Amino acid sequence: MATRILDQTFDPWHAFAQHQQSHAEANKFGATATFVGTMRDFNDEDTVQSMLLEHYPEMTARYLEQLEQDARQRWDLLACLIIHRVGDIHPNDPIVAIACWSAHRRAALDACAWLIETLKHQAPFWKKEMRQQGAYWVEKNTEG
Amino acid sequence: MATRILDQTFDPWHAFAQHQQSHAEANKFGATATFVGTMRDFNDEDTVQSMLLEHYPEMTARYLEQLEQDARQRWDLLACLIIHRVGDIHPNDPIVAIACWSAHRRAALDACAWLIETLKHQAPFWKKEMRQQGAYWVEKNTEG
Amino acid sequence: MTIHVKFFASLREKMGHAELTLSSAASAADVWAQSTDSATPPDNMLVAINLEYAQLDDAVHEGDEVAFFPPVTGG
Amino acid sequence: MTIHVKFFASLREKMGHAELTLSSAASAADVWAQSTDSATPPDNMLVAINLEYAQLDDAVHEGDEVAFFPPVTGG
Repeated sequence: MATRILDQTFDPWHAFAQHQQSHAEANKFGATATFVGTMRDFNDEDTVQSMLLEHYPEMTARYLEQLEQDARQRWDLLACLIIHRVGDIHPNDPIVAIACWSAHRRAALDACAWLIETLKHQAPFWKKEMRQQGAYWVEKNTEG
Repeated sequence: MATRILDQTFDPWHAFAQHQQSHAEANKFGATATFVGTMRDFNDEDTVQSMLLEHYPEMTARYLEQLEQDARQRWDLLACLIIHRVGDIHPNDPIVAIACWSAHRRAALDACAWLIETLKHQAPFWKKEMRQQGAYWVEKNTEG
Repeated sequence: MTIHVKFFASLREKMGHAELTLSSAASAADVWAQSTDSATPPDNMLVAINLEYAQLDDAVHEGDEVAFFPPVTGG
Repeated sequence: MTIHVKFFASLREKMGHAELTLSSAASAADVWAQSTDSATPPDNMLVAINLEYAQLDDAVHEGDEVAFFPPVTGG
């Protein structure tokens, strides 16, 4: 399983390149789709200085693996990578990075879009934003 | 406009990272969606040794710019990058790389999927595959 | 019988602690009631039993881990 | 009057040349007919006039660039 929960910032492009080299069967994959979610410095028109990402370690790890398994069952993927940050996060830091490798484009694109959508609604992560007006638990997902 | 036609191989992950640094308004983009199309060493169950990608330079350049403009009109993108190879291409070489940066995930994901689909059906590029059984002009797009 | 109870995020802060242990409970609702002095659970509260999403009226058994948390907001 | 004609990919190979010039033509169909000794155009052939997709019966004018090519297969 290629799922990682990191408490340090990371470079998603480097992670994709590395994973592709070591895991995607060379010469077999024709399509790669990726999604990176990055922390912005504003939300609801308020400035966000930093964010604390809490998780439920055992359940979260299990959920990310479950997501990868489900995606691989629904689509013909040659490789899949899911990385999610926890802990202290600052504007411009990547929060989540997902990549799907497949022979043809539809599988990679659809699996990647499904993974980020499903992760957002199911994986046990919670964001606490440190805003100008004080700390604020986000309790609703943006609809895209 | 951030569209490039290259006659040399390139590293899509490096290109995305670089473009993001210099073009995506830092702290404003929350989502990045990318697609990379890579040359495989087989097609129609025949081995493909290499490929020649022909284009119509003036029309192709104009078309890629048009695609970017159309995507920016349909979706709220903060940055967009389209790179396409021409010339001699070998298995494992990236052929096309597309990246879309936006505040929210839906715009980046939808624009990226639309761009690769529309590019495949409209941009003037032609693939000639050097197969074991001889040179072969691809005249049909795969349906994904 | 031992039931392990966990709270996360805003619920953890509201409770003032992340974990506690109960010596007996019939359902997740019962776990909640015992843990909170029968407070009304928030409308959008989520429940997990042994790391799987569950319902408040699901039964709990010896050694189970029962978690309560607000809607998830990762990604 | 000068019309610039271009062929790409398999059509270029079939024609044996990438470009030619005509001194007059009324439509893209006329350009095709003059360039190919009135060969039947392939069913799936695409036409561009001045770098924009066009139809065979579209008119052409002095200085226009008319291109013929097979279905595109980039990406």
